Amino acid sequence: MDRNQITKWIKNPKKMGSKYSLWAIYFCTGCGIIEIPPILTSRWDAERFGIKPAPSPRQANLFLITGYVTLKTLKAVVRTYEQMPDPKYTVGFGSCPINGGMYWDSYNTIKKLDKYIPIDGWIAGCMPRPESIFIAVTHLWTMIDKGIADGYEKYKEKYFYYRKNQEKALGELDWPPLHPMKKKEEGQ
Amino acid sequence: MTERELEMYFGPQHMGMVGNFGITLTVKGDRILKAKANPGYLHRGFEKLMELRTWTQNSPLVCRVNVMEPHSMEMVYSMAVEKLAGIKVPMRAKYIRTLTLELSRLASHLFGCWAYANMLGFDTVAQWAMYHRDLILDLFEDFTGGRVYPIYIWPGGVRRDLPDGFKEKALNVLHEIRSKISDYDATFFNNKLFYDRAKGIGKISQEEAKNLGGTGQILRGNGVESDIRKIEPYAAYDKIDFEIPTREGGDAYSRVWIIRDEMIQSVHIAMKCLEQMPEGSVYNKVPNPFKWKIPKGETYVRVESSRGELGLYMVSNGGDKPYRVHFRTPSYPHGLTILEKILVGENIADVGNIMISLYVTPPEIDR
Amino acid sequence: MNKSLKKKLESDFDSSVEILEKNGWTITANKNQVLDILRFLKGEGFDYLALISCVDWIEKGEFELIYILSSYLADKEKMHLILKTRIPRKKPDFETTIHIFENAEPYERELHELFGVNFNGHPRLEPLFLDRNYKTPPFRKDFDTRKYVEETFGSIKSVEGKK
Amino acid sequence: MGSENKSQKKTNDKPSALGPFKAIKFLFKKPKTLRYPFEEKEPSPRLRGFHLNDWDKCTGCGNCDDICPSQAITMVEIPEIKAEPGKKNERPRIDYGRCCYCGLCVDVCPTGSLRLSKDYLHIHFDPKTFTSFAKDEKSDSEHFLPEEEYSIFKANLSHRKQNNDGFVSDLKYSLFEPERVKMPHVPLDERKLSFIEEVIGYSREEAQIEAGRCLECKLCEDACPAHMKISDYIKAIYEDDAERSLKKIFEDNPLPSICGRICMKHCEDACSLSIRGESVAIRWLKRYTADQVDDFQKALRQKSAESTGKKVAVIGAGPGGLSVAYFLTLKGHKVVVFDSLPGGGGMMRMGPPAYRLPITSIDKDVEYIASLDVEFRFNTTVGEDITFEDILEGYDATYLGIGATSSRSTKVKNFEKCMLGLDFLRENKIGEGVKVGKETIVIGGGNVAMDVARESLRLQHIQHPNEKTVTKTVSLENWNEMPATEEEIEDSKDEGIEFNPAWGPKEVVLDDKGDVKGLLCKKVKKVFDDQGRFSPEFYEEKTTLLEGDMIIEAIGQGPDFSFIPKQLMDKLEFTERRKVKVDEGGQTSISRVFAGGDIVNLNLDAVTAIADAKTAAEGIDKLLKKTKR
Repeated sequence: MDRNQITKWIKNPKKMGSKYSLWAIYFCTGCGIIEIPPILTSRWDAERFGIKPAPSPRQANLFLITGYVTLKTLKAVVRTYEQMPDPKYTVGFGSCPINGGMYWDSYNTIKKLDKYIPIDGWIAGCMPRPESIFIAVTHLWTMIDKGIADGYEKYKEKYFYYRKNQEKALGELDWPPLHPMKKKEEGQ
Repeated sequence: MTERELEMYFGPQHMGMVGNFGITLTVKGDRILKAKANPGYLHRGFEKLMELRTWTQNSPLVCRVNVMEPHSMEMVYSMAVEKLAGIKVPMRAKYIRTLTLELSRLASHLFGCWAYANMLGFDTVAQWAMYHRDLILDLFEDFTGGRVYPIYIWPGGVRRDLPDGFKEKALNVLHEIRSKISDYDATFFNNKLFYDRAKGIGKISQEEAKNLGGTGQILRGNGVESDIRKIEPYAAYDKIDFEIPTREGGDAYSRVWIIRDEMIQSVHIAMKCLEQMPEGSVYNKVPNPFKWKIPKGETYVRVESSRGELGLYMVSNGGDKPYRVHFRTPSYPHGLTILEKILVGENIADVGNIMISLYVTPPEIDR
Repeated sequence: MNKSLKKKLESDFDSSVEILEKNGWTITANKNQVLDILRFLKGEGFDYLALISCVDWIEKGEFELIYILSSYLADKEKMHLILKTRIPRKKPDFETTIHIFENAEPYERELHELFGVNFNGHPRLEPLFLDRNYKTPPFRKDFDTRKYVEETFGSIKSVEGKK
Repeated sequence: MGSENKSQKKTNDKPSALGPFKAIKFLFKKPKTLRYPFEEKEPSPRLRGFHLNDWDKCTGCGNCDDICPSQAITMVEIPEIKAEPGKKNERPRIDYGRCCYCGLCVDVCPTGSLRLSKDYLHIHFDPKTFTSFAKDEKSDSEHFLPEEEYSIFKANLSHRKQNNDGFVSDLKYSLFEPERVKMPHVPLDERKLSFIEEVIGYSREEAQIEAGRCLECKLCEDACPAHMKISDYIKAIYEDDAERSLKKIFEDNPLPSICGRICMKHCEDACSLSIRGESVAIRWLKRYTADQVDDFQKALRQKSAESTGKKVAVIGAGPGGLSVAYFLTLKGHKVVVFDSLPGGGGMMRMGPPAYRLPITSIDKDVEYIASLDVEFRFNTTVGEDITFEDILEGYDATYLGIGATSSRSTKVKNFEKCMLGLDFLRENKIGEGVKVGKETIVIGGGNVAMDVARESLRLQHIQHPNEKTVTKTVSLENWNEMPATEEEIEDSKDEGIEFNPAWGPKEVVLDDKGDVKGLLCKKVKKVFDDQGRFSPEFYEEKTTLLEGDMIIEAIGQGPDFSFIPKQLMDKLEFTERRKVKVDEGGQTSISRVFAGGDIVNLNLDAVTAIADAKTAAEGIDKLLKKTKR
């Protein structure tokens, strides 16, 4: 462990602790899920990067949203995202969450995922390959160091707009808001 | 302490659930009294989207219906279009289609082994299955260009010919998988724990299976030798002889054993395909994609996918886009009627076990 | 054997049978004869209902219900019959066929949800796939999905701009 | 389905608890894990990754934009690229938030410039970076790095590997049909002896298959001088609706039978299919529509609008004159057409020989225009039977569609012994025919020279059936500089015409009885100067003698303004290339006098004349609506 690694650990143990052991929540949201088992098992072995499937959102801090997100899944995705402890990172997987992908004209899938929950990284590909997930994880490490991967803080800060968008897409939500619903102006 | 009736969500986010699918169980203690399937998490309205795209634009869309096995979806779409438009397919393309379908059946069965072994805790077998499946995906990447989504079988034949040097590569992979089956037997299929865990679970009688529209492993698990590849041979299945494995039992144990036997048959068929592959062209050109109009008509074609009978009812109104498309996917009856009936009386721990032995994949149900 | 079946079908019920190809028949029948035909065919050995579908002929203002039957018996398993009947689009009501084919239950639920065809006598007609109700059921031809997408998702603003 | 299984041997279940321990043997084997960043799986040769597009080969036709099922490709204007016929300045931009990597765009790309690479790594926190112009290392070197500078960790859309082609287009599997439907021709030996029409024309099925090849990218419509709605009328042929197709043609071009046979087909040179295969046979399809509909009147049901009381005179019934008449009569103006020939068509009537453009097809178009109550006054030469001033007085506007009818002469020694090309063609077509010698020499390298040579070959076979006859052509230009279309040159070579390229005529040699014995020629050094202007230079001393008993000069034609009186002629302004100067409405410097066709443009062909006629007709209509008479 060279010098700056140790200083990093001392300065911010919480972030450094979670950085090298990103547990991915085991939730098959879309068609991309078929590329997750290969990376978890022996051929590609994501455990070399510290990625392990976590059974429940309470134990995960990486949320791989794989493929398109339908309206019903969006409800589950938002609830799962809100149940995950901070610091949590989300990665949009494939073309569909970026701008609608192949189902750009389907009435039941949402087009741009970052309108509803903050996304730290996007991976291109219609079914991105396993290698691109590993490169995404290395990018995530540097983003965590530099503090760019602050999706969960953005979520807390702009929760009012995220909540408004979720209600606009899903109608009346039956779970209470996670953070206080305050607009910037009212705050002052 | 009297046991109260509880309603429990075996919801979309659950370690025991493969795919995005919810079951609400009313449970008394550990016994399931009533199960209600809750699909729709992966509904993209495929048939609506296909009505807005021309015949050629649909082939990239159609293989995304079911992610576990895109090849049989493409096959059934190509067969329907070829039947409506009267297109002939060259013999070599038929052999390549059979080879692709068998490789995809093998990959899908290996995925089934991973899911099933993972469900029952046999992680070593899961690791092997995924590794062997990945070898097949490398083969797919070589000759179709896409690892998971091939977009390879399309109306008129196949999109590119096999690259040279592919035959030896494929035979090596097939030989390796064939030789490993004995290891799978030793550690998993003939394992006492698996026998206790799966014997008698998810039992369904032959009449019940027939009443509820079951096809594929469920029928073959009850000793009925039903396989579309033998009933209505398509591609080059009539030129290759193979057996259809069946077992008595009718429970999870026999269904998983059928998956194992079918893997051996698939390897055998794939090898035969590679040897008997004739020379020649692989693609009869279809008309110009912007102007191609298929005469008015309707058709129902069916294919034996790894899960059962995959059918496609297609209506063309003489236009350049399909007028109505409806996929008859095997997981639809398995996941909705049969699953709800079998779960009654089982205990909660076996819900995942039964669901995967029925080989239910949610994207096929919601389309 | 097939010839007699065809003659019987056309004589007993005023339905027209058209042989599409060797083992694919399309039977167009009157809408209130369908249940009897289904019972008759089940009796004849066609005990496997593959699919219930619905085609929306919007120009003629009709829904066309499609019942695709096949068989588990060795001799009849090669054949599949497509039974077609027309119901008006304005008031799309029809009888449920659950008492004849038990596995018709999810198909009818789906057609109810995506086309708006209500099957009287169906025990559980609540939604199957969609989690909201649409003014016009989405699979009908007059539901323009691209316009719907533009209205609902286009109007939702992205969050970066806001502070 | 099927009774009890027969052949399946009873596998007795013998589950054992000790079996799994056999798996210990894998403990001593090497792990199968691919340690990714250090060991790399070499991607397969056909992997479908991000796009590569060769911007020089790409014509911007937009086929990839139309075929994309998820509308991921948009065509974007690139100002630095110069648009020319057959090449737009738009290039595809790919949105990887939509793309499904299916490769349909690669299979439909006519030029094969678009292909998919083996790069697939692009990870970023800002979704806007997921759109990129498909370029390749030739057109964008700073995004494509050589092997040593490329690193996996920095790989993204602007940090890619060089020559990394993956999924490449292949003509055998392309979504378009590169080969053209074979057009049935009259066999070669029969063709040499007669004047029947050489190109037989498509049958219904052949026309539909050929029309089915059009990808509707509309590059041809920009290249066509008259901007005809080509993809629409081809689509109508594909849908077997000849009348709708005819209506679409008549919106811009009232002479389909003529243009269907002799047009210079700029559209087919611009067709995007012509780059890797043969272009769509647009001219032959237009001819198919014209031949398919016998009665234009019944098909088009056009009537001239109610009369506006204005009268317009058209001098010359060539393609330009006929079109002005057609467009103006539809607007209700009374049109009178003057022509010195006995029938309509002008240059078309006397120029192209019968095997290329039979008289019947010309008359079919002319009769239709006459049926829209346009008055034709044939055999009346302006300047003799009626003076130019009477026309200016009697009519509200006049249109000069006189074309270039007087052919130039080489003016070499005893040039008066030679015959002029246009006179030769006119005599054969509508006159009583010309006595041809056994060895004729044709001077010139353009289309008219080719027509003259091939016509003289046929006459030789007819007039001297079993003697040895030969036709030779002499042209200043070398093989590749010849102005004739290479289709004409090919046909002439097949029919046995001897070519002597790069030789200039020096002197006509006569024998003692004063008849033509041959042509003394000198070697050509250069034909065009560096600005591309015609100023030939010769090696005076290197000469050769071509025997021949008849010489025909076909080196070009010029306009004949003799009928215009002196004081008007001075008011008429000319451009520095000796062409009439017209404003954008087609009006010359003399008020109420319009002009178009060969006397105004540089490229002399029918469809340019028709295009000018359309602009002139609008100009005249605007002028006449303004002046209340």
